[in-house]
Amino acid sequence: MSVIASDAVIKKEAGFEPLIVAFCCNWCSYAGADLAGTSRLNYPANIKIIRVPCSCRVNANFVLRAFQRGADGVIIAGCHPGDCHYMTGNYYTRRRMSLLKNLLEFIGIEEARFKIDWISASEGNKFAEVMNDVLAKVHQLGPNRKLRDSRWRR
Amino acid sequence: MKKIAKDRLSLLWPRIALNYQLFLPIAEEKVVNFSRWEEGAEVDLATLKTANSPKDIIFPQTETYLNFKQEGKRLELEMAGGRKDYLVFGVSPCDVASINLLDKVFLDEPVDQFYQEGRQKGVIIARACLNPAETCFCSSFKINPALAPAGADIATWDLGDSLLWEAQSEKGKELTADFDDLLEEVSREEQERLEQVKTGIADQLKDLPLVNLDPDLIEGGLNEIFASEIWEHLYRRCLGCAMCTYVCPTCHCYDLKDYDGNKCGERFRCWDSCMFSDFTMMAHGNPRTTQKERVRQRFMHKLVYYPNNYQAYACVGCGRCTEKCPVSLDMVKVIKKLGGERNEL
Amino acid sequence: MQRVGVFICWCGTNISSTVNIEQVVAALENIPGVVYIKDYQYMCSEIGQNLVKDAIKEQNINRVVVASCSPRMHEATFRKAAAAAGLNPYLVEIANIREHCSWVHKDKEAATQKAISLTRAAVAKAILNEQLIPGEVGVEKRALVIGGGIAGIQTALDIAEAGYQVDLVEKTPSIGGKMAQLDKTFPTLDCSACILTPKMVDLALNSKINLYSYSEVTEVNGFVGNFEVTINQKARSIEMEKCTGCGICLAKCPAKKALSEFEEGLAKRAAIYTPFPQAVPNVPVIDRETCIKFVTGKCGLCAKLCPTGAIDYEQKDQIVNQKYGVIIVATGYDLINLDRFGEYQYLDHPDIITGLEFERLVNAAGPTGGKLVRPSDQKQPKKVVFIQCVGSRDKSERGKAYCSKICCMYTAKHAMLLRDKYPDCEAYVFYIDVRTAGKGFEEFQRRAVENYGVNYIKGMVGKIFPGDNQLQVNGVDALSGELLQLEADLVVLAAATQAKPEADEVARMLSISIDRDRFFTEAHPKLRPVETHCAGIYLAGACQGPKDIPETVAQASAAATKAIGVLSKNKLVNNPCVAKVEQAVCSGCLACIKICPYEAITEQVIEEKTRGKVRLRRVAEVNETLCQGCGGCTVACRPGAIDLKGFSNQQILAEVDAICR
Amino acid sequence: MEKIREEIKEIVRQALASKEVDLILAWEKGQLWYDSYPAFFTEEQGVDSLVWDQFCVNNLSKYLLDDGMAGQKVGILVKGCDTLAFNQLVQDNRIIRDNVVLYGLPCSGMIDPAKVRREGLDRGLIKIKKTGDQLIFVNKEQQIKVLPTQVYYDKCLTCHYPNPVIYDRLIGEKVANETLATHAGRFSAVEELEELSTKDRFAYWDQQFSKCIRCLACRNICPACSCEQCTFDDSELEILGKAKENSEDKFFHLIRAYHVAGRCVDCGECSRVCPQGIPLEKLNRKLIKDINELYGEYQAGLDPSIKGPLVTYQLEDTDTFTAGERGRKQK
Repeated sequence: MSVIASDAVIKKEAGFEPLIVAFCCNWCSYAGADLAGTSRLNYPANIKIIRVPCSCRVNANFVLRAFQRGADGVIIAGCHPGDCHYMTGNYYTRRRMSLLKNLLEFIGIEEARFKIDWISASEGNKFAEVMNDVLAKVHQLGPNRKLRDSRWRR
Repeated sequence: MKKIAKDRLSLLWPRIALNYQLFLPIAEEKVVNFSRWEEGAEVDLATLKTANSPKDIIFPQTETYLNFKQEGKRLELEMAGGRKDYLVFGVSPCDVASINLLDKVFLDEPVDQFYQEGRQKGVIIARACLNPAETCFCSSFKINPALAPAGADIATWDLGDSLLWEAQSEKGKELTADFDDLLEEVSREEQERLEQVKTGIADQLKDLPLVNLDPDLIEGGLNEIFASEIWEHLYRRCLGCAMCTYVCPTCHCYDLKDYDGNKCGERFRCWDSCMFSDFTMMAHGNPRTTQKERVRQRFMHKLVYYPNNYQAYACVGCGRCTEKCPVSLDMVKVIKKLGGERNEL
Repeated sequence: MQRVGVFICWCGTNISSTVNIEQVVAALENIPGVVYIKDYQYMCSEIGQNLVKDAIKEQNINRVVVASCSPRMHEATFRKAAAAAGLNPYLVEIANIREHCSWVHKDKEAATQKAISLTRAAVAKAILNEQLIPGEVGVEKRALVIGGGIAGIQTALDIAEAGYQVDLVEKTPSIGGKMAQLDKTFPTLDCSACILTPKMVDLALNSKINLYSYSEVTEVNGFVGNFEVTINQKARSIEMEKCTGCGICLAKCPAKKALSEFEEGLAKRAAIYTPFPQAVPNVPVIDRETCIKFVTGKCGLCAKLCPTGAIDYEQKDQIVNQKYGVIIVATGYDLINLDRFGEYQYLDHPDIITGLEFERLVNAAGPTGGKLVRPSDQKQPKKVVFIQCVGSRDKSERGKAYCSKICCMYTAKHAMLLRDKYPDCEAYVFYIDVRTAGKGFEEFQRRAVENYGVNYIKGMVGKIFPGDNQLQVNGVDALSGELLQLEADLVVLAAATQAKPEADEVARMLSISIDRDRFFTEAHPKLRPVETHCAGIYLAGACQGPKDIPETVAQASAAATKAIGVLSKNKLVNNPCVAKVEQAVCSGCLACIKICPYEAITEQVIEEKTRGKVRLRRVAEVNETLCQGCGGCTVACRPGAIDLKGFSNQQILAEVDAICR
Repeated sequence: MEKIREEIKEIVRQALASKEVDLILAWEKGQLWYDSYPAFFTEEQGVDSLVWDQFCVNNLSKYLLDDGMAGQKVGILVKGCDTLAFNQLVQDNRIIRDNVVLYGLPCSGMIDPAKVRREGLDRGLIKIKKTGDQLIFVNKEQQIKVLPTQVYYDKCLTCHYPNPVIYDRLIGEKVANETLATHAGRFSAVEELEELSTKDRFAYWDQQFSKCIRCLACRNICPACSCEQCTFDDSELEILGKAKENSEDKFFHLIRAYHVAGRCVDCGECSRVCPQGIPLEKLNRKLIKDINELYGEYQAGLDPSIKGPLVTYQLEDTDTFTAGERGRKQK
């Protein structure tokens, strides 16, 4: 397919700046990101956070839309299982996103482009680590062309 | 009349592709459709009834009207268009006939510029249908599958080891001249074989299960047919999907949409289907609120409204809906219910 | 038509040193819908807030976007400002360009671009914001305090003082907690019991306070103002009302083999017991595991002797259901288990004890009557070695990475008490660092060294070898690098503090969070130190992290104040960002009901006319006072019939689009 | 089957005559040999055209959602797979069980006309007879013996439930579950794809999805797609555009499959009706396979009283993103 053939070329594209959209739950992961901030930890500016009340608010639509709009990676971060502010939200996230992740992989989307992780409000370090890690992997993969709308320009 | 040996087709394709976007019936994962030819493509000239009609080459499922660019709060518009020359090879007579029906709609005043450009840039090479399927009923619409209707630039007939080739238009003649080195003269013997084949098809047609279908036998005017009770019974099994309208070579309804592609974007048209509940959605909703009205609309359009406007039925009997509709709510059923069937002798 | 005003905060130089504000302003000017842009050094200041208010009034803007610090910090501030200017507060959006941008990125250009992007997303969302009106809900004017240590006691007393009903639930037979076990308290060396017991008595006598001792909270439902709590009152086997606390049963009970929990296992207690003489309530409990009557069916001596007939062997656990407006968690702490610290031989040798055991050994009411003797041979020790940081500041798996905070001070206290009472007894303290931050703390520790001659050795003990008569303590003096071998009679380990083992369960029950050390997490480490993320639930004492007594009491009073703040209101306003159902689109599959943790969604049958026919249709309906706004239902709802106000599908998609631009 | 067909007709006639039901959903024969399509019978006299043959592949349960049936007692002919769909609709509260009379029909498999054509068995076909475990295609010249596996729908070859799992009245003898014993291969096609490299998997699906013409037949035939209004039709939210664009096609197919996850009864109708031959059942089965492996075996539509796998959870649930190699469950 033409899409794949071009992938190799794109990887070598100079100055590839990945765009990562991170959905963070308000109570743990968003706070974890705040803590990363107050602790002046460093992670790249390519990561942009959208606040949601709970990881269970993240619809598969949102994930796919981000990819359609050219995001090179998507992250969902929520409270650790057992710590959900809403008691059970992340248990549903766990099932829903486990399936979505596998489904995306099944149609040939690189596994590293879609990351789900549990990051608590006290894990500013982990937040920065996860962000750096995803970015490094996505950087290696190159731009997302597989799910991106061909008409979208960034 | 000329001919081209089948084994020389592989030379013909790249020659055409030099100057045209070449579309051929190509098999992908067991499904044959008209697709852009590339070296190595699995060309399938034996399959006569492609899953989709070649409609979407002439009238693409999505076609950009205008592009816009955005800079700050400034918007710049630019008309789209500028289609490349293209050539469709292997169009069945029924599908050629359907293009003529689309022409009536789009080339009538006010002329649809995009369609017009598409037609002007296109070359249609027909392929006679020498093996009609049991779902075919083109003869009910007075189409002879052994001939290429007017509108095809070149007609071809598959005689096994070679394709007979006859230009039918100026464009066709020019092309024939271009490929002269690949074409050969036809012998008398081959001419005769062609005549035999044509008669053979006529015989085959008589044996087809749907041969007795005749829309001319439908009685009553617009109002009677509209008010007919048959719709009440027919529509109920309709799923409301758009399969019939999208595989249909003559359906031509479309919607207009904008896409904001960030800093740029486009206004495009895309196929739409009268089967959808949001078809012709207006501020107050869909004027046809039930599936019954939607089903009726589709068939009324094909059998009554269009003929009233253009003196032709908007169906070519290609049989795609007959074959594909998941619940067998097809043209044949409707024509029969409306009395459009000759009693068998 | 939405007219968006954008307010960009420099946060002094916190934002502006990394984000080029001018560039952000210029970029925003091009965004459709943005009609007014203002930047200022401190947008959260009064002047800054006035800029917002003035713009709402004068520029006719109807959406406010503030690009500043985290919304968790100042969203409420700007919402209030907008409301003051007559704009619905939920038309305000915050772009977090400090914590999520200027503070984490070094590259100025990249940070600036990101700030633009985040602000653009906030604008996109704000354009879709709708006016939201919070609902109101009544407040149950009763507080629940979980835990009867000094934290719980103080909280309960303070709330009761303000005139509200308080129920205090204590798991053990008596309130008092760890503080009741202590001998003296640092840095004043006043007697712990002397200052605690009056408070315990106050509590017992307070008509506003209802004590559920020997009880546990088993279930918590509901939300701030309306918690529904189930309490299990464990069977005491004594009728509380009849018992006079005469103590005959305790004295006569023939089963005296159980180790006293209160005495840290240094003494035995009867099967029928009160943990300590000043216990509140002063009503014994029968330990059914060691009671002969319960084990063999024979005995029943206590019942025969009880002058008021208070003994009831048939007593069953009792379930109490009660509604509360607020809950204060004061469940305290534990010392870590030392079984993984084999080098200290704690489990193997009776003369190696914890600090808490030491407290009992020097306490006048303790098992030895306050005489410090070695547990092994009841002889008075001549040399005592104290080892600090046993498990604290220990990043290995067996220890705790944090500082337990109280050990430096109590070790100094122990050593001082020892030298005071037994001047002939030497005291050695092994330490990593001595941490004495606190009023009078440094002076206290210096006194131990300078006035009491306590020997402080910087370094850790490698191993203790029990000898025939003494304990050989092998350590290193980190300052001289010298290997030390001390022959000690007694070793006192300052074992690390840790969260209670049942903290996980409590957190789950209350839906509050715990940190990685399983202490409960406060809503904000600095600005909301006693609140949890769950509205109406507050923290007091060491369950939130290691604390000494004054800190615990301060936090307990703070928690009480927070609680009183809620209880004093007649109505609470709800978070209006709750789910709503578009019933015309709802298919009635009710997947939302199945996943809602708050039972906030119910089934409703509506009548619908389609084409002349009336049909009954099942749809979902949201109870806005119960809904907490997690949004889980919105994803379970495939057609999107149920959406979340304030975080709607459209809003989030708009944010995604804007961020990707 | 002819014998049973007559029995069915008699039962249907009686049910309509006695007003036991107001309407019966069944099949009727069209102009061509394979053409058995859904039909609505309300009068005794019309029942002559009712058909029960090896082309009655359509699942009729979804017609029960028709507004026109409100307040009516409806009878319906159901095969094994159809009853799973029926139960799923009951579970999704889209049907009230008590308003429906189920006539169960054991089914040994349905014939795929495309396979018949591919085998060239359609030429001059007069009729198809079934003897034992063989099919006999009778045309003017000869009788051709064929194994069912050659012509049955793929979905029938992996069928787990040839007999109705719920019915009010069973017509005919139950068939042995092993008749279509190849059902072990239910997930083999999914596994084959899983074995491919990411790149090859993408190439495969990209090509498949690009064939899509967005006719929505797969959605509209699906008994799990029973929403009052599909999210794809939400003109305000517009999560799916109308353009024929690769990413839009993928979006549609991923969300379609994802929305039926945990509720897909694996009836295979989506693949059957796809005019472009997109193997949609592979997406559905991937999700079923994952659900089974991660959260325990679950067959949608078997028991409507059990909560579906996506509206429940276990505290100790595993996930595919934190545990194990490549986030996969360790076996």
